[in-house]
Amino acid sequence: MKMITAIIRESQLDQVREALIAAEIERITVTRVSGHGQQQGENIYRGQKVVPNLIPKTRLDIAVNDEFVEITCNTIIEAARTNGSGSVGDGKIFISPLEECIRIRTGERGGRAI
Amino acid sequence: MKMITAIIRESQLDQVREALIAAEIERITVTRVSGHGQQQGENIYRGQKVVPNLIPKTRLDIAVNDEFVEITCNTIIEAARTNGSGSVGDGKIFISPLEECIRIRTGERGGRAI
Amino acid sequence: MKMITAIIRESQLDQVREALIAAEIERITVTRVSGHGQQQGENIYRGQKVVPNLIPKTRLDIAVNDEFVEITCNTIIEAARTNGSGSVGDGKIFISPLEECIRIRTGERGGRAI
Amino acid sequence: MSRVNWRKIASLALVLLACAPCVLWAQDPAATPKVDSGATAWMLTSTTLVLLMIPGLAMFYGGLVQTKNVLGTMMHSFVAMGIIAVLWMVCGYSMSFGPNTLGGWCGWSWDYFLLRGIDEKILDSGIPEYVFAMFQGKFAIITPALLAGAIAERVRFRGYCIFIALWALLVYNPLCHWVWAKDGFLFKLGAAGAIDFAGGTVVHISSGVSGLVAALLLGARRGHPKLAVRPNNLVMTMIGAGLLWVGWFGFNAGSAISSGLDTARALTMTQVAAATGALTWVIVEALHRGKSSALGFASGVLAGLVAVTPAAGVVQPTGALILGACAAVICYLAIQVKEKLKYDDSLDAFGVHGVGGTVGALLLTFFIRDSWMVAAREAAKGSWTLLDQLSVQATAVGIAIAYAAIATTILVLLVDKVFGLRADASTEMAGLDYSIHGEQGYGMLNLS
Amino acid sequence: MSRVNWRKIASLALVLLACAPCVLWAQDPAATPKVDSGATAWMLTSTTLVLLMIPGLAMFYGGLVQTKNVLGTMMHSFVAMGIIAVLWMVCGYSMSFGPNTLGGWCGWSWDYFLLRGIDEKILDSGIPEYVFAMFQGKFAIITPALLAGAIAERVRFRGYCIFIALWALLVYNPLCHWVWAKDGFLFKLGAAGAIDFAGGTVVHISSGVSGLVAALLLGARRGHPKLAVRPNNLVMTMIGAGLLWVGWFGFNAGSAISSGLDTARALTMTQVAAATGALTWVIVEALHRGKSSALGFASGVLAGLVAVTPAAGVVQPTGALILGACAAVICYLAIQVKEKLKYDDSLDAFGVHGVGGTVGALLLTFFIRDSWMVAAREAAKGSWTLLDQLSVQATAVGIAIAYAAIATTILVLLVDKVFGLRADASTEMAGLDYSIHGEQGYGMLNLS
Amino acid sequence: MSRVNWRKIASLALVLLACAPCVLWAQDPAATPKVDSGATAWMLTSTTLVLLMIPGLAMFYGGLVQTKNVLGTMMHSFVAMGIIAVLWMVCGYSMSFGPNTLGGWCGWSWDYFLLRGIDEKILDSGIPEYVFAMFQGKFAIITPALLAGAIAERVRFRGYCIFIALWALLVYNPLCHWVWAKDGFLFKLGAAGAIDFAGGTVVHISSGVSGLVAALLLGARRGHPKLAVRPNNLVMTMIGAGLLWVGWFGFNAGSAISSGLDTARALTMTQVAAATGALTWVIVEALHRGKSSALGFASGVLAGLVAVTPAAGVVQPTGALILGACAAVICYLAIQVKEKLKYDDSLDAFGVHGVGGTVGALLLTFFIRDSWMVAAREAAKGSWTLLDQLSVQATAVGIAIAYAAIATTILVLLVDKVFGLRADASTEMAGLDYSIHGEQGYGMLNLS
Ligand SMILES: Nc1ncnc2c1ncn2[C@@H]1O[C@H](COP(=O)(O)OP(=O)(O)O)[C@@H](O)[C@H]1O
Ligand SMILES: Nc1ncnc2c1ncn2[C@@H]1O[C@H](COP(=O)(O)OP(=O)(O)O)[C@@H](O)[C@H]1O
Ligand SMILES: Nc1ncnc2c1ncn2[C@@H]1O[C@H](COP(=O)(O)OP(=O)(O)O)[C@@H](O)[C@H]1O
Repeated sequence: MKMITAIIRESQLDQVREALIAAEIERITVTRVSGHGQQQGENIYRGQKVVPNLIPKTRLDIAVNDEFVEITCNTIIEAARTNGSGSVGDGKIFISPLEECIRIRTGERGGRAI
Repeated sequence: MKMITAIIRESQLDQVREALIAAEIERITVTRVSGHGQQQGENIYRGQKVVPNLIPKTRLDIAVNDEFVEITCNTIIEAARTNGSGSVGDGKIFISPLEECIRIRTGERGGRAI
Repeated sequence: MKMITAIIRESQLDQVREALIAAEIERITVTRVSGHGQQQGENIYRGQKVVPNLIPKTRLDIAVNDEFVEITCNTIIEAARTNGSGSVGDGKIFISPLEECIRIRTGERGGRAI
Repeated sequence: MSRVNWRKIASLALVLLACAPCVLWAQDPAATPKVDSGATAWMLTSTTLVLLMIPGLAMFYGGLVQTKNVLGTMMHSFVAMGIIAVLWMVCGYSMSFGPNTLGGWCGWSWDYFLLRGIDEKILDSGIPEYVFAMFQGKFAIITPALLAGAIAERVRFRGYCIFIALWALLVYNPLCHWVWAKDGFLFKLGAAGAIDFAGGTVVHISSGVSGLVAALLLGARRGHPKLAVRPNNLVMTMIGAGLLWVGWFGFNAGSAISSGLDTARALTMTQVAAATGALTWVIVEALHRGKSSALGFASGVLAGLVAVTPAAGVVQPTGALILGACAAVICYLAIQVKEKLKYDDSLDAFGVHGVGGTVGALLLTFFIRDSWMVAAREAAKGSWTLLDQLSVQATAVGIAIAYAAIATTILVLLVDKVFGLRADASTEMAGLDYSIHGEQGYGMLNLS
Repeated sequence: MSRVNWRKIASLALVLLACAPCVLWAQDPAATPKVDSGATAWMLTSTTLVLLMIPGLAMFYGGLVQTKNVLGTMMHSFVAMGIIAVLWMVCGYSMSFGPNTLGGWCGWSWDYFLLRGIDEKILDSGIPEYVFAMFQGKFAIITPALLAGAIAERVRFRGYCIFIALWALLVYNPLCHWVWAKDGFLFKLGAAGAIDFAGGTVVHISSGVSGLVAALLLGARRGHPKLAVRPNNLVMTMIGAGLLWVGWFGFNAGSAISSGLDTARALTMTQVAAATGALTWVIVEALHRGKSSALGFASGVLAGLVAVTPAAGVVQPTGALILGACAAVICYLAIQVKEKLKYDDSLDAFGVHGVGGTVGALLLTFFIRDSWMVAAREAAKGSWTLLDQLSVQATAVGIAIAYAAIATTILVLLVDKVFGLRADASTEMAGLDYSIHGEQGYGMLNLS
Repeated sequence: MSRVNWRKIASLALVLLACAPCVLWAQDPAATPKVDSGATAWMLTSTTLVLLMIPGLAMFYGGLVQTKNVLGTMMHSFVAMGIIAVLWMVCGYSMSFGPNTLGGWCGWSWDYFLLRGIDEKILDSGIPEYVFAMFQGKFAIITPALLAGAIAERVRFRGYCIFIALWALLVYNPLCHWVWAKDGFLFKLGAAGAIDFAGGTVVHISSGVSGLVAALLLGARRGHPKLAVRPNNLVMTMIGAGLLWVGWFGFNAGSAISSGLDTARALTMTQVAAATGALTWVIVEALHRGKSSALGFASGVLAGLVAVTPAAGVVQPTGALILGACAAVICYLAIQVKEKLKYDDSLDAFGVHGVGGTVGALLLTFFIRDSWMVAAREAAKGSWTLLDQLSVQATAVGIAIAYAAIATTILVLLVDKVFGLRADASTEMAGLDYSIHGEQGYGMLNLS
């Protein structure tokens, strides 16, 4: 089991969600985060251009069984890319090991609980 | 050391916190998240039933030493279950490996720092 | 590759960010969280002292290549400590394994994508 | 001179004073009317209260949209305060309240152009014309702002600005002239004119219908209906509804252009209808869904207020009560129907204002104060039944709907073609706040 | 006729006009009074301002509860605008200001039923009765809304609606009749009646005491006291306090039912007491805790406003200053005591309104304007000392407390038994917003 | 007596009444003026509206700072309502409007001390002096609150309280006396005095300049300029701007101290200038940056309002239009320049109020109503050109700037040295809300 954590643009959330659902990956947890990378945001404040220190982003956490890792990542990559070829700020995907997953309701464990 | 990440209902937070404290697991970090799984939420909007795309949830992150994993999980499971037997939307627990833990104040590392 | 997760005081965020940038660790994701540990917060409510159940904290997530782990941790520790020697509530750093990192824009994987 | 005489004279003075304007008018039209400081005070207050409705509306609408569109949506209300207020001062007042021109399509008077000629003018009602002009100007501001609710979350700012400017000139001003100008043809329709005390047709029907048309022409939002309903701040929406209620007292009671019995009546009917509307909606929702929502309460308030707007001057408390209740029920049904029809009236501008305004304008006929009907009969020199008046009301409503629908169709197509009104997909996804205004509504949500 | 005479007559007219109502009254009770457009304007404004207090209160209370209860708490204020406003129009005004019935327990007049009989009525003060009825109606609305603060975060909506409806009918209306109706027995108590200018007993003591009783009967919130204090939006609470201050000018100055010297006095005392109360609280908190909180400032404002409410008509600036300061200190202490007693008056409705109202109603005695005491002495045909008046005040306060406490006890038990007033554990845990209204207050908080 | 006579007399009474104050004055100064209930009603309303500006300002400023400073920043506005209101009642009114003392540096009258001597007083304008005192008091409150914007996010609460108290006593009261007291030397400057209808110099220039000075002396915020701009709630800022606009109607139209033509004029010019200012800013920003921000709209509103404040009584609509537009452009430029100069006027108190006030005070000269100039010429017994008046305006502005700058320098240094005004680094990092007030503005943001 893996935990797939993706940091994407807020604007792509709906699109990514739809793509994932289409790929039958329904279960997900999302968090409002801010981030900094290569992208430079830009706001207007009384006629001045202001470069925010951190840019609003959305974090997705998806626990999947190993066989679903690739499809999940590819789906996210496709749906999260902007301007077709992708543009700075589209974000990252982090994959980390997941040792156990428990469904609170039933107490089921492991792959079945995902 | 493990990192225990639980996604529970917002309504259960107080109860889970109390249970954990009773089990002497005091240290915790919680985050406001939204999620989607099998549960279907339902809001009223001008007389219409609206099924939200994502449902507000609470995320708990608890770093524990290996011997505490079981008790922590069981405590959460018990306290997070609703309607006794548990109901759809009660949430999940994810357990992932934790390689190091550092207490910023003292610089202590490993189990003692948890 | 490691995922470094630090829970620090909200008040230290700017300082930590500046220190990290000085150490050329620019990429980061931050989240608004609440936590409980040894620290006791204290608010005033109509003349009463109120001890909040959970204290506002800031979570940093930084994915780094192994060689950067130490410098990142040390930088955070130094910048996140308060009152010089550090005081209760300064927070924790958690280091967990990271198996893969993908840059959505380019599809690059592994260390280069971090 | 004996004490007796003194008293007689004095109390006569009182009598005359109380009804100064009319009396003076009756006596000698020549004399310039004197300022009635009380009436002026209330009209100044009313003007202020109607101004308060703009932030109120911005809050009400702003809270109902997605987080990423909150500022953009509020700006739809606010920018109207800028654009329309200036237009009104330049030519709007003249087009609305000047004497008939272009065969009565609108009015015009160079005295009113740039408000140049009214610096000294006092109206017969004893208030300076400036106040009347400003009070009316607020109505011109709020109408397009109401309309905006129907096309929220999917229009470009520049296009929107141009659209409401044109809409104010070509739709609002003429309608306003027809209904409220002394020589407007709807004002003179039938025995005593079509009844539109404070803007049922001019404000609510026109904005509601135009909103619906615009919504249909511009098409639905991305993800409608599945992802459409994600209110970012119902708390703010409730506060906005509260401010709207407060401001509506100026809107309706101010429309009496006086500070006396008529004013008191208008305020009372407004209060009764708003409360009944809210209560009714809460009950209907509870029966229908088992839960009463806060937004439902707010929607009921608006339904009641909208419906009593044309009626506040002629109905009595019981009438207002029934009007408020009916409006709430009918608007509630209208919104349920919308679900079926699947068109995207984002914030139910039509469902509440279009429908509620129509309900009020027609239904009021059955609760008209007798004294009014008597006067109407006299004016009609003979019989004047409720049905006669109903047909007058229906005519006015019909004309308002038809005109607003047609004119808006042309304007929307034109503006969208020439300047671009509909926001493109990427703008919509990124949200109006960031992509159009370069801002974020709630900075507090994200650490920075 | 010589210039001289003219001038004499004219200025006489002025004199008469200035004090038209009384004079007319003195002269011939028969004559229907003329409308005083100025007084009417201010009363219309005051009515609007008191209406503004409802959203203000909703914000003040709404910001103090947990995030999950914000809409539910605001609805406690808003729904009162629906329920009580309708009840008031139907029978509340009649029960409150009609002539004595049931041996003076309340009033009644079929003319007031459904406000049928006042369509033409002008009061001696020169304002249409409609305005007076609406102005008073706002007081009836806000009182149960204030009460709600004591039982916030733990009542069911339906039960609450039924409770406040009954409470308004059986507690507020009678009390209002006793204190403010011409033939109310507290109005006639002693030489010149119990002094309650704008509602110290009727509004604040009654709501505060009833709130305390209800809180005790319904029991504390889950997790009280440990988890009780989690204000979701103190920013909104501050704004609400600001709107309350603003609205209170209508509340107090409007209670002069005129637009003249008395009105000016009431407004001034209100301003002075509010400011002093706020400043005092800030200082006290700084001395006691080393920090002055924003909520403390807001609470001081309320304490001052509440205390001056019964007094605004009779005290002078220095009196208002002292009143405000004392109220802040005593309310502050009362709330500290509450900590000890461990009862759960969620938002300190009793601590601020019950206590503050009592402080004001009693303390005002020592700062009464001499002219008032002189008049009282005349009325009493002989001596009338401060102590005499103090005992009158104490009697009124005592009766209000006793009646409110007993009646509320019965109502709470009844409603809770029959309809269910206290929310069950799961509802409380899930929060009122979601489980009762099917909504979320701040959608922006969660991505969706 | 024949009907004819009666009518003559009566209508004469009307005439006299309409212009009661002046007439009375002309006739016999001895007679105590009668209350004009209409004028009183509007002045009561205006007082309330200006009070509304304080929460409005708190929202406007509060939304622009970092999340951790929102309550602290709002408290800067609110606490002024406590401190200054009390000071004003104690001695402020006396220092401002009492007869010259200390060679005209300020005024003083023991009658005004604690407002003891005006309990019965009616002004010639027919309003009770209490109302005038309270209305003026609101100006004294808002001025330091405006100033606070320049030093937001970096001052200690206690020091701030002491500072504004001293500033009100030593800067505001004298300035107010010079400009508005009958015997103030700026009031009498030139032919008909320096024109400052509602506070261009007294309120806006004084607060703007003092703010700039304080900002320079206290130094910039941590992380300025890089991390300085992180508005936590632009939504609230927009609502605040809306309330400020609403309140400004009381601020300007109330300054006519009447309810008639002058009042109507002031309100109209205010509306026109605000709208034009907003529209201009939106356009300028669009041209300059390709995007129009919501904050830009709000800033334009303020620029227009500030500029028309001194002018509302003397200019006509077209003048107001130009004034509003120029103010927006110049303030916009001023803020761009600030970027270069790198000083930290946190919320542009100087950029908007200092600059806008100056623009208004000088520019108004070119749009003065002819009637005013005619009167001035008569007063000057001979010629009085625009340039003459311009020099008078310039003198007044110069004096206000110089005095405010010098006095504020002394006060800031003094207070910072003695009580500590600048917050230390750790306080600034932790945020004012938590470290100074022990609170969190938006509890909803964090689960607890
Ligand atoms: N090494 C990292 N650790 C944590 N978060 C990161 C890291 N790199 C990128 N992110 C997150 O991804 C977001 C997008 O990254 P950015 O560099 O701006 O775009 P791109 O990856 O396309 O160059 C950042 O705002 C940040 O939140
Ligand atoms: N595979 C998953 N990855 C990430 N989050 C998940 C996953 N499965 C469930 N969740 C989280 O747990 C919450 C509850 O899950 P849900 O399926 O609704 O309840 P249950 O587990 O009882 O069927 C979801 O809203 C989501 O936030
Ligand atoms: N074992 C843990 N698991 C998760 N979060 C923790 C843990 N220990 C500490 N934290 C987080 O770190 C924050 C600071 O910890 P605290 O114990 O208060 O300070 P210190 O580590 O200096 O004693 C807590 O508020 C909590 O958010």
